[in-house]
Amino acid sequence: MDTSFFLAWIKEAATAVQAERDHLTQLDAAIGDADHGANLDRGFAAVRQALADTPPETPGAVLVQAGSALIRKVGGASGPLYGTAFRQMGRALGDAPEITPAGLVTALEAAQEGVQKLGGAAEGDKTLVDAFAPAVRALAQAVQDGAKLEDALETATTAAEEGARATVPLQARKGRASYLGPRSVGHEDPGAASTALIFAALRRAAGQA
Amino acid sequence: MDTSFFLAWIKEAATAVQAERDHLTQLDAAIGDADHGANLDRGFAAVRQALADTPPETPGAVLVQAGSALIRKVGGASGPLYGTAFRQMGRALGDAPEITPAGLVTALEAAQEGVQKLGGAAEGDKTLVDAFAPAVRALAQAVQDGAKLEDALETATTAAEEGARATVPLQARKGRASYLGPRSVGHEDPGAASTALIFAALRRAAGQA
Amino acid sequence: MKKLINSVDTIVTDTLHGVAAAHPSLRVDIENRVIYRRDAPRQGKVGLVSGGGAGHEPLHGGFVGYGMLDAACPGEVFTSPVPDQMIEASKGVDGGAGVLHIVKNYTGDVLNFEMAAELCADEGIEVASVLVNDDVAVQDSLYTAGRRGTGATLFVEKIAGALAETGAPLAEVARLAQEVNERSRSFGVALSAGTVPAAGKPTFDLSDTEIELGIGIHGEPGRTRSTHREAREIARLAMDAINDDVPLSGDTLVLLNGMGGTPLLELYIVYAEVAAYLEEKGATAVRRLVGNYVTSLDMQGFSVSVCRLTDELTRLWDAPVETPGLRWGR
Amino acid sequence: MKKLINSVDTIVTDTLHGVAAAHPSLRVDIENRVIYRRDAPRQGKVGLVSGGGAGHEPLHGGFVGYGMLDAACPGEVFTSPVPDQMIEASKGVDGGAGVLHIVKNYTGDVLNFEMAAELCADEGIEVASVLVNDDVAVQDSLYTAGRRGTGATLFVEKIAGALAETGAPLAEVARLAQEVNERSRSFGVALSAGTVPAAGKPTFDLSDTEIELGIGIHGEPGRTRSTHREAREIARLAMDAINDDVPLSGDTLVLLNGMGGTPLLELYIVYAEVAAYLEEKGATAVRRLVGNYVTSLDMQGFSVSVCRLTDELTRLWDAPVETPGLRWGR
Ligand SMILES: Nc1ncnc2c1ncn2[C@@H]1O[C@H](COP(=O)(O)OP(=O)(O)O)[C@@H](O)[C@H]1O
Ligand SMILES: Nc1ncnc2c1ncn2[C@@H]1O[C@H](COP(=O)(O)OP(=O)(O)O)[C@@H](O)[C@H]1O
Ligand SMILES: [Mg+2]
Ligand SMILES: [Mg+2]
Ligand SMILES: [Mg+2]
Ligand SMILES: [Mg+2]
Repeated sequence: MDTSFFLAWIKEAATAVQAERDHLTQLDAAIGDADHGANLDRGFAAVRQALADTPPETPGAVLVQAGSALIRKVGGASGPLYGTAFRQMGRALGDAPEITPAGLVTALEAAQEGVQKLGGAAEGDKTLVDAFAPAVRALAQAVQDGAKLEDALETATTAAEEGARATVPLQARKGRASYLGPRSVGHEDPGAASTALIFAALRRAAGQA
Repeated sequence: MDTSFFLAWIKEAATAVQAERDHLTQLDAAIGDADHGANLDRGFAAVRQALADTPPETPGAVLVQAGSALIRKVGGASGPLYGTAFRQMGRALGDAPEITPAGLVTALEAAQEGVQKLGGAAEGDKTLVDAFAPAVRALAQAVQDGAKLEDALETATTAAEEGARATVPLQARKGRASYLGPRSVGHEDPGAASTALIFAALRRAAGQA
Repeated sequence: MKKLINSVDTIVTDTLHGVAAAHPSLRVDIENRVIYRRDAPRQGKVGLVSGGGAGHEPLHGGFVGYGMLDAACPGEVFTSPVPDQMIEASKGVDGGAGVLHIVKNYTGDVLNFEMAAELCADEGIEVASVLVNDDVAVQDSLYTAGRRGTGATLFVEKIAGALAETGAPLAEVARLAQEVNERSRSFGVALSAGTVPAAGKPTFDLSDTEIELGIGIHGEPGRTRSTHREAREIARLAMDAINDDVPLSGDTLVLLNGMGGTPLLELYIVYAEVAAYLEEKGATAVRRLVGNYVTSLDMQGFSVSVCRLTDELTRLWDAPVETPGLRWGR
Repeated sequence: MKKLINSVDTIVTDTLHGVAAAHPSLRVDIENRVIYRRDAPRQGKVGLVSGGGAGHEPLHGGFVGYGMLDAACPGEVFTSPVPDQMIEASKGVDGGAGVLHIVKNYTGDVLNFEMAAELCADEGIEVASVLVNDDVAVQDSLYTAGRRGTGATLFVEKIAGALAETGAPLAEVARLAQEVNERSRSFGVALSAGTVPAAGKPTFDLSDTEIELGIGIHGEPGRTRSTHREAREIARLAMDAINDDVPLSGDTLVLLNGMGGTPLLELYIVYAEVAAYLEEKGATAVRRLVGNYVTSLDMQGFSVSVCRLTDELTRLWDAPVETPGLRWGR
C-alpha cells in the first residue's frame, strides 16, 4: 500500500461520512447532542483540503496530516479521538513509502491504543472503541492467517459493523451518552457507526488498488 | 325596571361572557392580542363580587358600581370603555328606584356618548360602537313606537348582533386591530361581539322580570 | 401549550413574588401590583411611573431602580394595568416634584393612564405624560390608533430617568422624554407567535417558510406576511422600514431586541447586519444593546430600535443605572 | 426549523461579527475564533480562558471582560472548540502570571483542553485547569463520564475572575475556582428541546404533557421523562435533587437560569418557589440571578444552580464586573 492508497482511503472515508452525515447526526440526537455527522463531515472536508494544499509524500505523512487536520477542525469528543487515531497510525508507519498488511495491522493497533489511552474507554463502554477494537482484531487474525488484503479488510469491516450494531443494547459508560444512564440502551453509538464507515472506506480503497 | 332587574342583567351578562369567553378571545387573537374574553370575564366576576359585597339600593347604583369595578379590574381598552358605559348609564339614572323604558333609552344614550367621547370611535371604525350605536337607536325607536319592553329589547339585541356581524368586512380604524390595516378586514370585532352579548343579557333580564 | 406557571389566573401575582424574592433593591406591593424602587419616594425628584401588560419582561418592572423608573405597574398578560395601580404608584413615588407617566401608545394603556392622571390631579399630584409611539410598521394616520410604543420605551425610561436623577423639574423631564421618543424608531419581525397562557395556543400560525413583518409586542399579526429568508435580508427589511421613515445618520443608539424565544446567538447574527447597514448609510451605532429587553412572551423574532442621539442624550444614556434589567456605572 | 441565521455553516463566524460590532470592550479575533478582553494580556494578572460549544450564550463570550474572563473560545454549535483556539487564547492572555483554563466536564471539552494545555506547556505558558462538574442529574460514578458542567460555570468564572483581578497567583486562583465548583450544584428541566441548526429539528420530542428532568445544556435528553405539572412542583423537584445531593444551608448564591426559550415571566414564577424552598430548608439566597445565562439554544426550560457561599466568595461575587452578560460596580 503506497501513498496514493492512503489518499484513496481518506477520500473514500470523506465521501462516506458526507453521505451518512445526517444518519450519524440522527444517531447522535438520540443519545448525544446531534452533531456527530456535522463534526466528522467538517473534519474530513478539512482533511481533504489540507492534503490538497500540501500533498504528503509518504503514507505516514498522509495519516499524520489527516489526524492533525481532524484535531484542528472537529472539536467535540470525536475530534481529538479520531485525530489521535490517525496521527498514531501515521507515526507508526514512519516514513516507509510502501506498507505491508502486517504494517497496517501494527499501525491500527497503535491507533487503537492511542484512542483508548486518551479517552479511557474499554470495549463495552458503548463508544467507537466497540467497532474499532474488533475490526483491528479481525484484521490482525486474517493477515496472520495469510488472507488476501481485500478479504482481510472485508473481515475487518464486517467486524466493525457488527461491533457498531452490538452497541445497541449496551449502556454507555463514556462520552455524552453516559449521562443518560439506562436510557442510552437501545440506540447505536454514533462514533461506532462512523468507525464502521471508515473501515468500509479502507476496504473500498483496497478494492481500487 | 327596579334594582333587581339591573342585578339580573349583570348576572346574565356575566354568565354570557363566561360562556363565550373563549370565543371572544379567539376573535381577539385574529386581529388583536387574544385577551378580550379573559378581560371581560375577569371584569364581570369582579362586578358580581362587588355587588355582593356592598349591595346597591338603586338601579343607578348597580350600574355605577358595575362600571367602577370594570375600570378597577379589567384594564386594556375594554375596561375603561365598558366601565365608562356602565358608569354613565348609572349616573343618568340618578337615584330613581324604578326606571321606565324611556329612562333606559336615555341612560344607554349617555353610555354611548361616554364611550365615544373616551375612545373617539365613530360608527364604522370596527369597534364595539358598531354594535352599541345601532342597538341604542333600535331601542329608542321601538320604545318611541310604544313597543313592549321585551320586544323593544329583542329589536335592540338583533340590531347589536347585526352590527357586530357587520364589522366583519370593515377595516379597523381604532384600537389594536387598526395596526393591521387591510388585514383587519374579514374578522368580527371582539368588542362588538361582547356588546351584542350584553344586549342579549338585557333582553333576557327583561324576560325574567 | 406548556408553560412554567402555577395557574393561568395567578401568573402576575406569582411573578411578583419571584421579582420580590430576586431583587432586594425593589419593593413589591403584591396586593396593589406595583413594583417600586426600594427608596421611593425620593424627595425633590420627579417620579417616573410606567406600566403595561405583563409578558414583556424585563419591561417595565426590570427597569425600576436608580437612574430609571421609580415604579412600574404590570397588568395581566398583554393587558394594560388599571387606573388604581397607576394612582397607587404615582402616590408612592411622588416626592413633591410631580410624576411622569410613560405610556406606550395602545388604546388600553392610554385610556387607563388618562383616567389615572385625572384622578391623580384630583388628589393634588402633578402628573405629566409622555406617549411612546416608535413603531414604524403602523401607519401614523387618522385611520389607525397611531403608532405603537415598543423598544423605544426603554430609551425613554433610561434617558428621562437619568435626567430626573439630576433633580430636573417635571416639565423638563417630560420634554426630554418626548424628544427621545421623537428621535426613535422601531420595527419588529416574528418567526413564530407567542402563546398567551389564557388563550392556550399561539396568537397566529406561521408555516416553516413564513415570517410576519411589522409585528407589535402583543402577538398581534404584522402588516404583512412574507417568506422566511437569510437573517441578513430580514435585518435589512427591518432597517429599510426605519430608514424609509427617517433617514439614518449621525450617532445612534441601537437596541437589537429579542422577542423572548430567540437565542442570543441569533440576535448577534442579526446585529452584525444592522451594524453593517448603519455604516452603509453613514450612521454609527455609538451605543448598543443586544438581548431580550422588550419581549412578547415566547415569540421568536426580534425588533430593532434606533434613536438618533444628541450629545445630551448620549451623556444621559451613559449615566449610571441600577435596575435588574439594565445596569452600569454602579 | 426557522432560525435567524444566514447559513448553517457560518453561524459561529456571523455571531462573532455581531459580538465584535456590539461590544467595543471586547476584541474579537474572528479568524481564530477567540473573544478577548480589549486590554488583554494584562501584565502580572492570571489570564482566565474558557470556551465551549456555541449555543449557550451569553456563556462564555458574554462573560469576557473586567473581573471575569480574559478570553473565550466558541466551538461550533454544541461542539467543543479545538485546541488551536485554546492555545491562541492562552497566548493572547498570558501576562506572565500563567493561565487558568475553565473547562466544563464533557469528554470533548476535556480532551481538547487537555491537548491545548500540553501544547501550551511546550510553548512555556504555565497553565492550570479547573473542571466544572455541578450537574447533580448525572451519577458521579465510574460508569459515566462524570457530572456535566452547567450553571456553576458562571459562578466559577465570576469568582475566580474577581480573585485574578486582585493579582493573586495562578495556584490560588485555580484553588478558589475549584472550591467554587465543589460548593455548587445544579439541576435542569426541559419543557421542549432546542433545535440544533445542523440537525434541523428538536433533539428530542416531548408531548404537551411531558417534561424532561435532569437535562444538560446540549439538548441531550434528561435522566427521566415525567409529566408536566405546576411550576411550583417542578421547581421543588429540581431543588430536591440538589438538596438530596448536598443539604442546603447557610448563605447561598442562586442562579435561576433560562434555557433560551422561556420568558423571564416564567423564570420569576419558578424563582419564587426556589426562594421559598431555600427558606424552608433554613438556607438563604443572599445573592441571586434570574435570567438567560447558560442557555441551550431555544430550549424551553430552566436550570437552577446553588453555590454555598463563604464570606470570601460573597465578597468576590460582589466585586466589580464589566462584561456584556454580567455587570455591576462599574
Ligand atoms: N471516552 C471516549 N472514548 C472513546 N470514544 C468516545 C469517548 N467519548 C465519546 N466517544 C465517541 O465519540 C462519539 C461522539 O462524537 P461527537 O458527537 O462528534 O462528539 P461530542 O460527544 O462531543 O458531541 C460517541 O458516539 C463515542 O463513540
Ligand atoms: N377607541 C375605541 N373605541 C371603542 N372601542 C374600542 C376602541 N378601541 C378598542 N375598542 C374595543 O375594544 C376591544 C378590545 O378589547 P380588549 O381586547 O379587552 O382590549 P385590548 O385591545 O387592550 O386588548 C375591541 O374589539 C374594540 O371593540
Ligand atoms: Mg455529539
Ligand atoms: Mg385584546
Ligand atoms: Mg390586551
Ligand atoms: Mg458535541
